[in-house]
Amino acid sequence: MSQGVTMPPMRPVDVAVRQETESQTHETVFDIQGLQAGYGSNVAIKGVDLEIYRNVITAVIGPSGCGKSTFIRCLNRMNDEVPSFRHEGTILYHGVDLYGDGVEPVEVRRRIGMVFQKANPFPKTIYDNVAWAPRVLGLKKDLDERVEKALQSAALWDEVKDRLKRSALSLSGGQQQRLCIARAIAIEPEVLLLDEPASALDPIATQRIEELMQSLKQDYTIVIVTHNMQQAARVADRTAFFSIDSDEDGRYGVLVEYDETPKIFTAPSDRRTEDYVTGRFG
Amino acid sequence: MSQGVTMPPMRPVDVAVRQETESQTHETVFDIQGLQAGYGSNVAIKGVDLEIYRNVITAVIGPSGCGKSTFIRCLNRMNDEVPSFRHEGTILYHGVDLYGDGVEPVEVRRRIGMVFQKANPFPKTIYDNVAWAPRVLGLKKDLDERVEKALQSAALWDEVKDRLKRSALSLSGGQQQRLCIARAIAIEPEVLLLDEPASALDPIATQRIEELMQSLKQDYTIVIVTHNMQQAARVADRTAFFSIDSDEDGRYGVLVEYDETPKIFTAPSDRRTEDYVTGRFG
Amino acid sequence: MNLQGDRRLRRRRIVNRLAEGSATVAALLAVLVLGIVVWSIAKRGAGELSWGFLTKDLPLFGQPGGGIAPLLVGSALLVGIATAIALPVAVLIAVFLEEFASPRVGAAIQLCVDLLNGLPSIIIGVFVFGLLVYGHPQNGWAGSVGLSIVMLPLVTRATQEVLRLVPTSQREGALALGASRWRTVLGITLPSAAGGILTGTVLAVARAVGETAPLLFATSIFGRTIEWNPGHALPNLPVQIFIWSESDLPEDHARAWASALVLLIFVLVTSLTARLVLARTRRRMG
Amino acid sequence: MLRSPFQEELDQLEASLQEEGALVLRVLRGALNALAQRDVELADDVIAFDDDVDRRYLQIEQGIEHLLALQTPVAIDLRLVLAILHTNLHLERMADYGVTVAKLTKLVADVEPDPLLLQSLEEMGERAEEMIRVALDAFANRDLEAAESLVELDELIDRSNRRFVDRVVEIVGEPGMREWALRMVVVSRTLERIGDHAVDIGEQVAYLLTAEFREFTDASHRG
Amino acid sequence: MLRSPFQEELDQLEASLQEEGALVLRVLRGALNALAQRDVELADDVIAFDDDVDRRYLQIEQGIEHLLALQTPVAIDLRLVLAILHTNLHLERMADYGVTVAKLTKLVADVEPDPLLLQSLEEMGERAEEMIRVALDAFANRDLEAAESLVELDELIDRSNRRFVDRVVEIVGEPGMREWALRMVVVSRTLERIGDHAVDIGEQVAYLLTAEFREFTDASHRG
Amino acid sequence: MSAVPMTQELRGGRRLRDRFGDRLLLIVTSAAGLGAVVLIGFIAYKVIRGAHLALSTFGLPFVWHTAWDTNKNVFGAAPGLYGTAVTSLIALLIATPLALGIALFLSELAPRSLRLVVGSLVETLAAIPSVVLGLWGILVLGPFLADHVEPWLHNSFGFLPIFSGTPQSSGIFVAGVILAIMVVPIVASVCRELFLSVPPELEEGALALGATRWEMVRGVVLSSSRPGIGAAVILGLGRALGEAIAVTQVIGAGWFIRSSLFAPGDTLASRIAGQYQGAVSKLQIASLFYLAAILLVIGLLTNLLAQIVVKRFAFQRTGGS
Ligand SMILES: Nc1ncnc2c1ncn2[C@@H]1O[C@H](COP(=O)(O)OP(=O)(O)OP(=O)(O)O)[C@@H](O)[C@H]1O
Ligand SMILES: Nc1ncnc2c1ncn2[C@@H]1O[C@H](COP(=O)(O)OP(=O)(O)OP(=O)(O)O)[C@@H](O)[C@H]1O
Ligand SMILES: [Mg+2]
Ligand SMILES: [Mg+2]
Ligand SMILES: O=P([O-])([O-])[O-]
Repeated sequence: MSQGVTMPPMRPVDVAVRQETESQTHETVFDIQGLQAGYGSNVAIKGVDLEIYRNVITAVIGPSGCGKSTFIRCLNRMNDEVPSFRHEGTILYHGVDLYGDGVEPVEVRRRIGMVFQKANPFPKTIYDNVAWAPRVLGLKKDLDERVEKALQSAALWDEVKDRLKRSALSLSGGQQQRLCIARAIAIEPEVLLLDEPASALDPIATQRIEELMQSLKQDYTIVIVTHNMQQAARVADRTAFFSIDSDEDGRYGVLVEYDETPKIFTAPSDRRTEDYVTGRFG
Repeated sequence: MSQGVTMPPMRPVDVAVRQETESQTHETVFDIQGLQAGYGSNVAIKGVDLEIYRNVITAVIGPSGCGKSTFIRCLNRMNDEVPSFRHEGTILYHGVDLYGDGVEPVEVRRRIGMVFQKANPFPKTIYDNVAWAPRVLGLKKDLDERVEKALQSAALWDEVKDRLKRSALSLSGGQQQRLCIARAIAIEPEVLLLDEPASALDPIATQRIEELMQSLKQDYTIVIVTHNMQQAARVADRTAFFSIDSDEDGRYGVLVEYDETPKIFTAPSDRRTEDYVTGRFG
Repeated sequence: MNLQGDRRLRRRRIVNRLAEGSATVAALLAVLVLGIVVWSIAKRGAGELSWGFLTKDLPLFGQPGGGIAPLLVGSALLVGIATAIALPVAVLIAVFLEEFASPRVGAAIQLCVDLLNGLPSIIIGVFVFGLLVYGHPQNGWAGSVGLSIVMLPLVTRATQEVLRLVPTSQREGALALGASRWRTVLGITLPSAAGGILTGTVLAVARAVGETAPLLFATSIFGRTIEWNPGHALPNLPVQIFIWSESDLPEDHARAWASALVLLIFVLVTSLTARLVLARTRRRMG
Repeated sequence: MLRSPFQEELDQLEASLQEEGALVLRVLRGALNALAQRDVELADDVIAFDDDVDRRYLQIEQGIEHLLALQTPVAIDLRLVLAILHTNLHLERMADYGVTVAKLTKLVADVEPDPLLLQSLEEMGERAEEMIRVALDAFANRDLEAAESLVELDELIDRSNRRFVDRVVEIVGEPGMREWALRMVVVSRTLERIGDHAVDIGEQVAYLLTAEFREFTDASHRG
Repeated sequence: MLRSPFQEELDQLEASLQEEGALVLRVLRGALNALAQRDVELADDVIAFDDDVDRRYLQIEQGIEHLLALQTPVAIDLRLVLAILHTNLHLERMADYGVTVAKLTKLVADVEPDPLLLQSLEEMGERAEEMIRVALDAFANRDLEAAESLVELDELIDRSNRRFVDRVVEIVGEPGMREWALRMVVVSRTLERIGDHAVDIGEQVAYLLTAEFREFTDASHRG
Repeated sequence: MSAVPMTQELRGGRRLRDRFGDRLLLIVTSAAGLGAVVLIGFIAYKVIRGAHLALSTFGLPFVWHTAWDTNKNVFGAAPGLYGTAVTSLIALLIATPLALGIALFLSELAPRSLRLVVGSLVETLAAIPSVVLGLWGILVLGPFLADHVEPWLHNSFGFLPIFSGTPQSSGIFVAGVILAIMVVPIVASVCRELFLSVPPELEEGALALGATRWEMVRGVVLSSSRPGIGAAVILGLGRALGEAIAVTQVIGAGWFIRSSLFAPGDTLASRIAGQYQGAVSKLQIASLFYLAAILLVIGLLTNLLAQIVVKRFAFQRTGGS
């Protein structure tokens, strides 16, 4: 009977906010249980339990020295390079124990790429920087294409395509960092670990790296350590907050809270997280 | 006739927002006119006109390479140390031309202290770090008191008073930076120039430096260069935004906008400022 | 506002001037000494130099004329062999120290390398004598071994220095790409260091070619003709200059000056260019 | 240049706001039709439909909270966020007014209305709709002039409202009409308030564009 | 530990909000007294006084804008800023309602009021005042229970309002009272709205404390 | 991009080559490293072994005996030790202030363009072969000193025993000056590196406090590199102690202890070098080995000392506290 206007069942309102990562729909990439790690007799992190999901950007934040770098470097066994490094607990990578018998750190690192705080291009040409690892790993087929694709994924191709034979050191800081990302991508890893990738860059270069991360998220699982809380807020889907605790083992980092980023920055469950993100500390 | 309630003239509502610096009530410390500076034949900044006020925190922001450091280092003639440095225009410091005849850079620097991006404590004891400059300058009377006062002003006294004879290098990064501030304060300068004083520090140390700046504002005129826009927003009363321009002289920095900080961050007048602070660039 | 400073500041400025002046004078003095040395050698040696001097055999004792061709050949052989021995070993030691050694072991080996570096070369001479000459005739091999001991720590240190200039971050970068250790060392670290190793070697050669003491007991009694066989004592420039300088004969002095000039030119040219190249490399690598 | 995720979120939020505006218009039209036709069923639909508006409202609120917590907007971006926040509130309020009208409609559904008064309510309703549209368009187009024009439109509604009350005073004597008339006074005032809220949206547009907040007219000295 | 400048600004802002609340209470009391005593002068005072509230409102708004632009609050701080923002809006609206009452008072100042109705308006007014106080205290004390109790208080006002309208329907026949009665319907509704706004403030308190926004009751299904 | 990983592959397989390569490289390089240790030990062993005969004949008193008589077959090291000590001392006294001045000039004062040139020239001074410098010393420097400098010293300070005696163109004093010339560039270049390694931030920090350049140098550069300067001087000392050829050429050879610096003499090294052809008896050769052994011990000790100083220095710089 109502004429003029009818009220059709409304279509579900599509949400205007960041699409929440529904972790249940995302495969678990790393399953970390009871991780304790340290150097010599010092404990750097203790009792860390964490799952990292596929195609999700996970940020790790926390005060200096809380073991963020130690943690992320456990994930691709970079810490094996430190002679005094010790660890306990398990890190399952797609169900396989990363530190299990017979697991080759070299292979682990190929699958789990890493980018460091300070851009570290090799003193070679731009092309060779990207092509070196594929060559070493025997991925020599269609090398040019591979290089181009990696540079394109790293949003660097347009800027360097005319000077691939120039030294990588002639690039600006931000470009160098993107080159390092391209280099990591070129061997098709599954995960990208970034340890403060933008902390040495100015805001413009930082923004480009952040945009790049967003676009890489389609294909990679990304873990980023950052000092800059706003950066974590801007780019990450999930955020892990580490803090420093102490007992008879000395001072060490613990995982305080791990949740969707919006949750961490609007309504963290733990008081310490709240104190940290709001800037009230000890 | 109205009974029950009367409506007395309301007392002026005291403003709940940051007290705006009323520049007209603040004395001008630096009066910079037509400043152009560069290295060799390269121009780094051009046509900068600016007044810096007393007991006000002035922030300088802008993209990398826009000449922020060059600018701030003109203010205490630190650039004299760079052989290829050239400049034009005048910088009046309390009415005296800083680059005028007979002006001693050494004297200028005593009056205008500077703190750098990387904490640079001398490899001496904590005490000697602070006492060194007073000794050199012949301010040997009541040296202990002077050192204590400087450390106190730099909010470091409580943390180091029991280990004044320990090496300054044993301090943490944030403490070292505060020590450098104490060192600068110990010779009672009139102005403090800070070139990205917190960019190498973690959030907690950064916050302490920012709090320190707030308390130093009572006694000093502070100019801070920062990459971190939010830092400028948090601490500065006035903000100068430099941007990069280019013409036949090459690429150089120009002063785009200079205003109260809230103005810069809520309603900048210049489109370039708005694009920069909101993160839309190039 | 007085920015011109007070009396005190004026005094401080005078002290400053004085100190700066003395340092400058010291530097000038060093340059002056070098100039005098080079100039006096050039002045006295240039007259004797000729094509014949470079190509003839050594003079008969007490006779005029003659040349230094055997010395040039012998020195070249000695240094060439020494380089062939020292270079690979030195690079390997440096790689071990910089890439593999644990801090303890590294410190011990580093100490040995430093001690070798500080070892008086006469001791090396005595050692080589005791090891390879005593009871045998003098021979070129022994001389080369002596020189190689001189060169070893030099090349090692130079190599270490450039290896250190290769940032850890680059090794980490390579490892993080899934490259193995040896790939990283051969593919990233050593190539970056190659230039530096080369210049370091050249510097070591320049040093070795003038070394006298290690040769003194090993290859100082030689004939006056060109000798190609390192099994025999090899004529060489430094020992011959030493002998001539101890002589009382003016013509021997003249020969000594001329030979010294030849040696000096070689040493200065090689070491100066190597140093310039090295300075450039260093600046480039940060 | 690529739009950053932040820009996209902001755009989405604004689009969502416009959609909310469309929903509000539907609520209001529904309420007005129900009133004119004494259609209780439609009135119920309107009341139920408001839940959708509320949901949208909450989503926008939450979107704003996330944006503020995660993206630290400043300058024009911050003003946009704040303008969206306020507009969102106003729109939600308008929808509530639509519900109020629908509820009042239900209360007097069995009374034969006064056709003249009804006519003037319909006119006020149309004016209110017009104002909502103008306000939303002014927002979308960043049109300061359009936003400022809302003040005049509001004048018209205010005047209608005053006339309406005068007319009601005349007819309220008729016993059959008493309750109807009293309810309609509230409806009229409600429509007038919708106009006020539209003006407030206009003020937000002006704030967004000029960075200065000023009330177009002093609300407390209005109607 | 030292309070950071940011914390201080936030505290100041909250204090300012409480002061605004006190001002609103004064406006409301003034309006109710003017109504009861038909005191046109007092009504004018109330109307003028609203400007002070508006100024305070604008200052808080601006303070919030600065805080958001300069201090990037997150988590509890952000919620506090947003709660202040919303509460500020509600308080300003309440003051406007006070003005509305004052204006209506002036329109019917020459009519002898119905004492019973007047009495019940006074009661509603007191309830509204009570609710404002509860809401402000709940905010100040971060008292979730008190905030939730506002729903029940609001029920009472709503009921009074309904009864009031029924009563008005009865007396509106008297010609002398017609206009007065019509105006008073609006006053009653206005007081009821003040209650609603107090509930909304309570919701903000709950949001601040629980980090979850939920409406205590669905506004559109209210009164 | 690759799908879910095949867990097998994480466990290597095709990486045999990598593992073998890593092993091989490690073995080869560590063997070389070990070689350095063995070499030092072997040198010490060989030298002491060679001195065996003299050791058993003379024992420790060899060190303070002064004779060197090939006919009677009695040998002692004292004059050589004395000569070594005095020539080295003279060298350091002259060289240290000069070297510091040069290093400061090169690292702090000279304009950038001049730094490279002057720096290279100073290092070139170090590159001059000692035999060439010795030649110059005996034929140019010696006569010059004997004609101009020594008479002046004698006339002004002749009341001091060390400046008594007649000026000569070869002798301890000339040897000391030649050694100084050899040591200056070494100490200067180590000190320059040291000064350059003082972070520019520190220097800027001092200047920003209103210090003059010299105050900055004294307060920051010199003070923070003091132990390093010590180590550099010790390194120079090591060079002076062990230098054989140039000293042999200019010292004039004389196995005795004279108070005058103008007198000829010998150092340990110059005696070894000087006797390279004339050694007649096994005992004489063994005695020369004995001298070498003493020199080796002194050399090792100074080097070790320098190492220790440097260690402490590094510790202080990084602020271990
Ligand atoms: N290679 C190492 N050897 C010994 N200790 C180490 C090493 N690396 C880190 N540590 C110690 O482990 C702890 C954690 O360090 P880590 O670098 O992981 O912290 P972080 O959170 O990354 O700090 P930052 O934010 O400063 O990078 C610190 O106490 C640090 O001193
Ligand atoms: N000592 C110098 N010699 C030559 N050019 C210089 C020197 N210092 C700076 N420049 C040049 O001057 C310009 C401005 O540099 P400046 O360091 O002042 O910029 P900035 O804004 O401080 O940058 P950043 O944010 O990276 O610190 C740049 O192009 C830079 O390359
Ligand atoms: Mg780290
Ligand atoms: Mg800078
Ligand atoms: O519901 P209001 O906006 O009129 O208070």
